[in-house]
Amino acid sequence: MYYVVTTAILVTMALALVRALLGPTVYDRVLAVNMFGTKTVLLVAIVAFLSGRPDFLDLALAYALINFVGVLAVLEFFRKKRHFERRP
Amino acid sequence: MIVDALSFTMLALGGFFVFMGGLGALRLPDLYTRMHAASLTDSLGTLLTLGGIMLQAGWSLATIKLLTILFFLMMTGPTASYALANAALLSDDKDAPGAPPATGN
Amino acid sequence: MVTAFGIALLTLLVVTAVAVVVTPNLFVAVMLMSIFSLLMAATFFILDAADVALTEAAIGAGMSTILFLGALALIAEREARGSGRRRWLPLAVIALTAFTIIYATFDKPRLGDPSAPVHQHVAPWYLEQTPVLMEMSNVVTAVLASFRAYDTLGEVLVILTAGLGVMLILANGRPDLSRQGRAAAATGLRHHLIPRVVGQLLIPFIVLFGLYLQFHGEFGPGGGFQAGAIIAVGIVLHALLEGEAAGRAILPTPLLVGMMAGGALLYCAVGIVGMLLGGNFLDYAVLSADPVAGQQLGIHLVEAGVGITVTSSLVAAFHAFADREPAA
Amino acid sequence: MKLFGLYNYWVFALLLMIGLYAVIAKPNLVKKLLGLSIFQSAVFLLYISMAKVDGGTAPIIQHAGEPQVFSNPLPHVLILTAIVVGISTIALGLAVVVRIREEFGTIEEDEIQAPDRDR
Repeated sequence: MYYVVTTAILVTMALALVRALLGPTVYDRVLAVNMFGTKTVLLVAIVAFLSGRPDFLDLALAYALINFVGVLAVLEFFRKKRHFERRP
Repeated sequence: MIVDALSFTMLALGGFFVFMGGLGALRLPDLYTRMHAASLTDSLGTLLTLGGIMLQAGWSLATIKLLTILFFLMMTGPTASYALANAALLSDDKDAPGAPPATGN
Repeated sequence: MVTAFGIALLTLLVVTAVAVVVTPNLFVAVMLMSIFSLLMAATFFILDAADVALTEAAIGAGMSTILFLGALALIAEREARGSGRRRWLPLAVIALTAFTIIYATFDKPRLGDPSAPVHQHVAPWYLEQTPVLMEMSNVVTAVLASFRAYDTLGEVLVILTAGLGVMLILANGRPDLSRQGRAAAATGLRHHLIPRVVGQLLIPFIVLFGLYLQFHGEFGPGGGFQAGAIIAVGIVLHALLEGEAAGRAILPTPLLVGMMAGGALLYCAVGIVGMLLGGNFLDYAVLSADPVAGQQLGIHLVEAGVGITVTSSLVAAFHAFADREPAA
Repeated sequence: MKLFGLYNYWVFALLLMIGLYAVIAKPNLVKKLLGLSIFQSAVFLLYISMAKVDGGTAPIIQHAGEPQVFSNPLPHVLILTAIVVGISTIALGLAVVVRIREEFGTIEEDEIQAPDRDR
């Protein structure tokens, strides 16, 4: 069953990657990156559990915490760009 | 035995929702429908998958770590989706299809 | 089966890398690069490198994206089209080189071969001696901070130099911010209420997790490099949410520079104290009456130095980009 | 799976060359830096692949005295530090690119060199 879930996650990663490549808007790509992050957390959690080393769940925890900051950095980037585009 | 069956059901459903989310994010016609598919299934798939693993792990440090991961993902995932949708809506980017015209904001 | 997952991840990795190079929009390239880094970390994890995967997670998914976006906000984000240069020469060069390298791989031992020459040299000794000499379970931390401490000292000095370089190039002699620039630095993401509240809630957990990695590094995956990167992300998150000015206020520049130098100095000082006590440079066994306790003490101090320098250098690099406005 | 025993090294070769292509053929300086990161990651992949041992696990000893197979810790140490050094050097490169943009108004290599060529 673990293998089925892992395969589903990998296929989803591939689909999200296709969405990131196709675009068309920048928001689609950020969405794909965000999805990718969540799927990586799940993948790492399952593989950590499968390999019998649950102490490696720390890694998934690191992702769960860090992934969000990337999205905020993107927001700040958009904000800064808009802010200075209105410059006379 | 019952726990095994329950956890496998949860894992299977989790895998299914994760896959549906990916399919939705790829196939749906515009940004907002895609976002809706991706963010909802993200939360549900995560909940079910991590829940399935938790049932397998039983009461141990692993379960507590998994609960923490789940807590953070449940908190940040919807927030990230909200922030993204908000940014897309407020942007006067004409290439965001289906975006209503930005009103003075 | 796990091998098959690894192969799938590697294939996605190649596709992403091609897309990064081909796409004309630099923002898209940076987004794809962060996907690339997530894939890379998952690959490292499947290849049994937990510590490396943790570092790649903290650096690739967090800091690298933040720094690239910080720089892109100051420069144009589209590549100029049709620069009219001939493409066939570089393509021919890389095709030939790729063919040569792939041809050479047929002489390599296959993946995971236990009799490969790499595994015959010093690694078995490290694995055998770490529990005896240091009574630590994470061999990676032991090798990093004790057996190969010279090497790590060099790396810390490189990070210090790079951090100082970024500060000198960007922050020194910076033209004063315009009124608009000051307004941009003061607000940050304050107007995004929900992300702000959730982000503020997250900061203590990120820093706490970083400290956990710092001090738990000898028993599980972790250590100064990973901890430094994660704590830096926490501090940067505060600056993103509350505006650059508020972010700078919690770690003023003099303190930041002091931390950068202080971490590296702490590392050197541990080595010199060892010399004064009659050992070799960076030999920790003499730091305490009991050699094992001495080793553990030395590793703790050195890892703390690494963590301080990495945190402050990354935060300083972020501030250097964020505290600037795009050229007109 | 024997057939795929060298797949990691092939991916290493491909990634290395994709990165190199960006560095030598793309005129955009940020693109060059992205190519450099791909190039670096390829080298990381090579080292970590070499460290893998069949049936092994990450080199963190669980129960002392129990015989267990571990992957090679040495490449992990080298790459762990190299990742952090890599991001510091990329940051330095980005700082130089930002300064170039401010002085020359462009980050395309051929436009930067154009004034020199005319002389």
